[in-house]
Amino acid sequence: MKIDISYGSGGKQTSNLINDIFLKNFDNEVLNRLEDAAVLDIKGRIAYTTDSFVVTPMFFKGGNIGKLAICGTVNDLSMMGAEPRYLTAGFIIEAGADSEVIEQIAHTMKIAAEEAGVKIVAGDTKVIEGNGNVYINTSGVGEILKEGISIQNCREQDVILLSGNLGEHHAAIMSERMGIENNIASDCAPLFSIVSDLLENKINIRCMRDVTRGGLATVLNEVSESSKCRVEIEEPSLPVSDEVKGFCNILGLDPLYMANEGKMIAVVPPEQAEKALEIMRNNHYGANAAIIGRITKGTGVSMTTVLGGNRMVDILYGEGLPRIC
Amino acid sequence: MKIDISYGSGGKQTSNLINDIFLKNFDNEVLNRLEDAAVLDIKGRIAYTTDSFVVTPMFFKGGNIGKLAICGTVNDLSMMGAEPRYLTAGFIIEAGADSEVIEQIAHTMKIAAEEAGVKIVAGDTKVIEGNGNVYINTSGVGEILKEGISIQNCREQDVILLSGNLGEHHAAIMSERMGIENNIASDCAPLFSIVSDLLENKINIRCMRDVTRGGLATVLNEVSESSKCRVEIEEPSLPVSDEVKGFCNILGLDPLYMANEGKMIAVVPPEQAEKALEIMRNNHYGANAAIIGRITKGTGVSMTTVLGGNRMVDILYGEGLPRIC
Amino acid sequence: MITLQQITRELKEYDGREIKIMEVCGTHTSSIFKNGIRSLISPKIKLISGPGCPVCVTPSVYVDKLVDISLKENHCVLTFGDMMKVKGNEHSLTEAAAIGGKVKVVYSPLDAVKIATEDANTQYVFAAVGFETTTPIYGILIDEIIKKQISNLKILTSLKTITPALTYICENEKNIDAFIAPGHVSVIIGCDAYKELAEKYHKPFVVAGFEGEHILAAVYEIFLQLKENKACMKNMYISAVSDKGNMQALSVINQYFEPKDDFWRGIGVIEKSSLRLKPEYFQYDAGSDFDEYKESPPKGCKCKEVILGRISPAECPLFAKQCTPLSAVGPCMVSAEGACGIWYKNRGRE
Amino acid sequence: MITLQQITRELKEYDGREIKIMEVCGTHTSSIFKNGIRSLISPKIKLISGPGCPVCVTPSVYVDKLVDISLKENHCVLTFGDMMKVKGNEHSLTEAAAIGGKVKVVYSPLDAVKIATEDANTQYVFAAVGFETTTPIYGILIDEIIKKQISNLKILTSLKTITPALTYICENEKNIDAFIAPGHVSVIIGCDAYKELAEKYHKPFVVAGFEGEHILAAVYEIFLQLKENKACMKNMYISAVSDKGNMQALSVINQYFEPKDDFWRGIGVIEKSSLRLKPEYFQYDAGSDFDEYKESPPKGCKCKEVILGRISPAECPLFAKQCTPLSAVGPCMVSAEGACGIWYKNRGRE
Amino acid sequence: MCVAVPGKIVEINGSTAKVDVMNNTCDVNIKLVQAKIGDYVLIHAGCAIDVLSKDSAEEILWMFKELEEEVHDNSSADH
Amino acid sequence: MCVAVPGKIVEINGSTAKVDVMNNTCDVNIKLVQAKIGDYVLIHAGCAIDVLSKDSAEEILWMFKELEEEVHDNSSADH
Ligand code: SF4
Ligand code: SF4
Ligand SMILES: [Mg+2]
Ligand SMILES: [Mg+2]
Ligand SMILES: [Mg+2]
Ligand SMILES: [Mg+2]
Ligand SMILES: [Mg+2]
Ligand SMILES: [Mg+2]
Ligand SMILES: [Mg+2]
Ligand SMILES: [Mg+2]
Ligand SMILES: [Mg+2]
Ligand SMILES: [Mg+2]
Repeated sequence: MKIDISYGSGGKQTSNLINDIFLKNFDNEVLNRLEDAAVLDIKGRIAYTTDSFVVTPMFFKGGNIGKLAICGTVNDLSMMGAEPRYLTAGFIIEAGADSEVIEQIAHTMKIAAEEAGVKIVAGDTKVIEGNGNVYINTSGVGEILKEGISIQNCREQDVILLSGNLGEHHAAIMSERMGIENNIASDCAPLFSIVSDLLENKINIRCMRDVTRGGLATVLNEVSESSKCRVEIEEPSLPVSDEVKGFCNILGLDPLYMANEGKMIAVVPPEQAEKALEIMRNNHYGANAAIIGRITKGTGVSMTTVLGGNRMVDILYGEGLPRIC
Repeated sequence: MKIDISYGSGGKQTSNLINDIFLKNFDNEVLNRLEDAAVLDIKGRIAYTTDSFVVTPMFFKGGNIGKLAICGTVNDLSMMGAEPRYLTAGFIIEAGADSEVIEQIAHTMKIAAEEAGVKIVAGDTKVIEGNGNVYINTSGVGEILKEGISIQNCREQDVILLSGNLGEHHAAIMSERMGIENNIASDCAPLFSIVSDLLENKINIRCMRDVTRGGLATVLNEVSESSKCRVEIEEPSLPVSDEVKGFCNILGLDPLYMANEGKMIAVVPPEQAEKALEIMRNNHYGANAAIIGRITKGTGVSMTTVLGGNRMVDILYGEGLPRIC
Repeated sequence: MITLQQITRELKEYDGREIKIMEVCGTHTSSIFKNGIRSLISPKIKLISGPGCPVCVTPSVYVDKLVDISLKENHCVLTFGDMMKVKGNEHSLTEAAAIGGKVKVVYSPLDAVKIATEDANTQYVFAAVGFETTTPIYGILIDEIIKKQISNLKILTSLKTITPALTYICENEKNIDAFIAPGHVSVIIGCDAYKELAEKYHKPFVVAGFEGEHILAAVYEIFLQLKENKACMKNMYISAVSDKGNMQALSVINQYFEPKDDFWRGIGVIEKSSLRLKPEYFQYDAGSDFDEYKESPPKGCKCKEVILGRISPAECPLFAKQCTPLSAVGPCMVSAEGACGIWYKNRGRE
Repeated sequence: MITLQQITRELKEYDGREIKIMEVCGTHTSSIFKNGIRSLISPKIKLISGPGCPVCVTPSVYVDKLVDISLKENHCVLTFGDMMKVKGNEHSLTEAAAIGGKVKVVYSPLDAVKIATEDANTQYVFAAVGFETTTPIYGILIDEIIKKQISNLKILTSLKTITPALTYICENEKNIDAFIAPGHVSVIIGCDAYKELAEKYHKPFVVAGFEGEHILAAVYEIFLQLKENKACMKNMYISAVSDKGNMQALSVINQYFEPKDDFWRGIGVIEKSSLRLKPEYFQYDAGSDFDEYKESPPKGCKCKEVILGRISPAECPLFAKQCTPLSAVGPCMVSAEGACGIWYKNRGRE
Repeated sequence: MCVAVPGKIVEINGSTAKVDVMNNTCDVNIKLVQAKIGDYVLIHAGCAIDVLSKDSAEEILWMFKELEEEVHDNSSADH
Repeated sequence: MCVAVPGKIVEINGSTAKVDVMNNTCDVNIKLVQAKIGDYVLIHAGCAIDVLSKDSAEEILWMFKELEEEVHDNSSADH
């Protein structure tokens, strides 16, 4: 069934859409009450974030826009040392979208939310004119398990860990768009279990950040800028699969600027680096984790290349290729 | 300056947009840290909600999409008896939008947030292809001041109050679209001060709801359904300005189904109805408040008409006219 | 002077033989519902909604054609909001828009001139539906198209006239006792139009305005006439309706349009019951001549019986079961002025 | 066998007279940056980025024309991603898209065939930029257009050839000591093309691949030749580059294209330095003949000096001040292969 | 579908008039009527289709008077 | 802009071939080359522009050998 503009009127059709798809999938006692706002059972300090998701195509190897919308927000909460608890979901649906497609997205969200241990407690649906695209905003709140984790916190000598291979989400999306066949799947995943493993093992995490839009280069430049330090990384230590390398060669892409949706960096004190690496590697989502560099005095991000040369790694300018997350 | 697709890349242009417009206007120490998630200072039980805003035109008499995005979410929190505290803002911008327009929207949001006493502590910006429209999602958290206010709570004999004139937001938007000249301004406003006045005066509020998309008819049907009761209203007591009546006559609209953005209903015990009415009327945003009906046994919403007849007031089917909030 | 209270008391207390009054105009149907008129009168006085909702009687092939046009490359359909939800044999215009059709809702046919002038690359087609009230406005539109030499704007007509439909009902439906004649159609055609009918078929015809008071007064007038076994045309909308109608508007109609047989959804073909552009203006017509009306009425739908006042909507076995506003079986359930839809929205009233 | 370590040690320790080596090809420029080659060699060995970034040398009127086309009703420009950000005199294609222009990024010129076939109502224009590497592919595209009788697809060409540009530099810029010849252009034109130049101007010409090792080896080869005062053409990309080039590709070029004088942004007109469709194929051309190149170089921009190796980007007074990738004054700052942009992204390296 | 609303002409420019409906002003085509500033017209789909001779309140009074008379006539006929 | 990447032909259908680049398969036009299944070709903008005669590792070894010889020649010339 095609969604037309009347599904956004706020009347009977809107409420049918909400009942048949969203309540059915997101089913929980808070959401089901359909109040103006959800009432939450939460303790301690709270982390709070939002992201919108506008990916094309909406379905790809390894996930869909719904999985992204859950993992993206769950991961932003996790990066602040918080346990993700509750999400909201706002759908902006272009007329012409298939209700079956929306149902599939909602079902994926249900499963992803279950894995991540979060409940979707409030939602909203709007229909706009267009070509059947679906845009999703999620916001999330979590309980902070450890205070003081912050992008402003990195200190000289700290070590930077990356939880796994670069570029897989970006490559999966671009493969669909460009009609290139491969087995690259989006790495889209909830990262809280890695965070919780690190915290349980008393790793004194300075800062964490998930590596999304803008890629590792952007995240490291943010670290450098916020912590007022230089970030030095080693190109040979960057984990990238051969398949992604081949893919990048075809399109002239650089894994440093490619989006992931299930990767994070963690900055830790040097004496805990090896232990943190082991913990990451023992986690299902951190199997290919690596130590990729360290914090020094100065500004900017520099990289020792495979040939032993040295260059700067700046942030992304303009837009290399159409958006992928 | 026109926003093009590269402003959504996550690179330098995205961060310039965020710095120059959003951080400048929303400026607060939590947001400015630019962490993956904000860390909140909040106590007690929490109310949590979200809404997306897709109104055309984006600017209208009495406000713009930015003011709606703040008031809408602040009001949903208020309706649960919560004091609104923190918001997130997710912008989905169609390529072709003017940065000056976005700046103006952000500036309005700043002012509305100040009036409502909330801080925007997390945000997100995406750029999609399109014709320069801007879509905004906000989510909000608030501290619950009084527990147990719920749409499921209404009891027989309870009295229904409406905080003011119907249809003004809807009429303002449609006037712009249809080129009809009048002085009707959107009623878009934050309603927490009314709620707080009622609570401070110990009104034992059963349920509140802001009257938005779908209009009063939809809200009352929701009350009927959630509280398993009949809602009976009196047409002569419904406050509608003459100017809005004239406007409705021209386009064949019915104020019962028209959206407001600064009106609410409150259901209160019969013995407190007059007092509650007085409190509402003493509030700047409740000057035209009225007692419009009561809760009885049964189902559905019925209305005594001006002529003394009786009819049912069903929810909206399909979409009368293009969307306005 | 009699008071509203007196009228309603008398109408409410009536307990004689069942009286069936047909309000022909959809806007009356809507006003009766909104004012709760039925609750103010005796159940023995039945108000029946006649074929005066243009949306209800427009054949589905007409909607099909609009849908096709909307889906054609560089074409756009202009329409009143009311037509958006009506199903053709496959889609409504709302659904057409969802699958990529171009459809724009306008307030006035004359808005089309500006829209078409501003976008010369799109072929616009105005969905010209309505009764005599609206037809002269389409005449003015054609006038403008000619004067301004607009080459990318045509109309697709489904324009009904009310007297042939009334004659048809008077001939075929003996169970209707009286008629509330349409107010705004009468502004154009004048109330003399009903004099002959009233006489020939010996039925009261009361021309009424649209306020609740107008309708109650008209019902009461009919009530009085029937009591006396009178059958007069009575104009109770004298502020707007004259004997001869709006001559200026009628001459615009006569300039551009001529009567043709036409198909009424739910009823069938009625002789000379529509207005079509005259042959000399065919270049402004987007193909309004339909060879055949593939109208098998939806299975189980009793629209015809409802429109002709033989049954009330609630007596249709599909009503509020398979047939609801969101899954309408017949057009009477989907239009804002359709009897079944209005009945549905009023369900649950004790 | 010599090792990479030996090569880099020697290149790093060099402290003789300043050597200026021009890498002509933008892809080399990019690889030099990505591999950090400059950090591996002595500052006395200067690597200078020549005019081999097609984006940098494409005249702004060409971009203007693309922008105009994208904004025309029912027109769409197809382009490689690289061209999106380059400014014309007013807008870039990215900006054109933001104000309603239709622009589509494709991976291969041959994708255009499918796109145009699927949407017959849009006139597509492919932004055919590039050097000899890409020109034969446009030849194949024209071939397909003819065979499949595609009427809604044309190309707008700005196709440069490398030897006239090299001759121009050898004639006019005495300060360049040697050249790294482009790898993939040479695949098509063959390395014999540089023998004559090497001899005539007594400069080493080394054909190199694109790995870091390729480039270091080429620099070392040049270093050795200069040390011995030799000036040979040396092909160090033997896996791909032959003496005569790809004869099949060259014959496709000759079938559809012919040499013309052309304007190089930052340099000026160079004789016979471009390929245009032959007159018999003009129907597939979207208007590539520009009468005049209104190219006043942006005020203060030293692009010409940079491209010709007279100064390094950092010596331009606007560099990293008024001129940054987001507010580029010259095209060399905006292209991914432009010297100024690459210099900018590498700023802050000690 | 034949919804119409009364409004007062406040300005005339050729065949278009500005009409006021309870403080809402809209442009209305007046080719179908002979109307002057100050007239009340009936507006349907952007066109004035009639010049009104009474206002609504007046008309309703008139109706009730008429009905009174009829009732009176009838009841006297009864006797 | 003249970025090109080597890949191995795994399938040929007329003038189009499926080419494998480190487990990424894409369609490539092969009108500009004489290539058969198993050949390594250089792909630029969706077209094979060359059949490669060596692989990259081999070529790099060859370069270093060549340079060794030249250095040797030069130094012997020095003496
Ligand atoms: S209820 Fe539905 S099926 Fe029955 S007559 Fe009415 S429209 Fe037809
Ligand atoms: S830095 Fe900018 S202004 Fe200076 S030469 Fe380079 S592109 Fe031109
Ligand atoms: Mg609400
Ligand atoms: Mg976030
Ligand atoms: Mg995020
Ligand atoms: Mg909502
Ligand atoms: Mg993040
Ligand atoms: Mg909400
Ligand atoms: Mg809301
Ligand atoms: Mg974000
Ligand atoms: Mg009159
Ligand atoms: Mg070869």
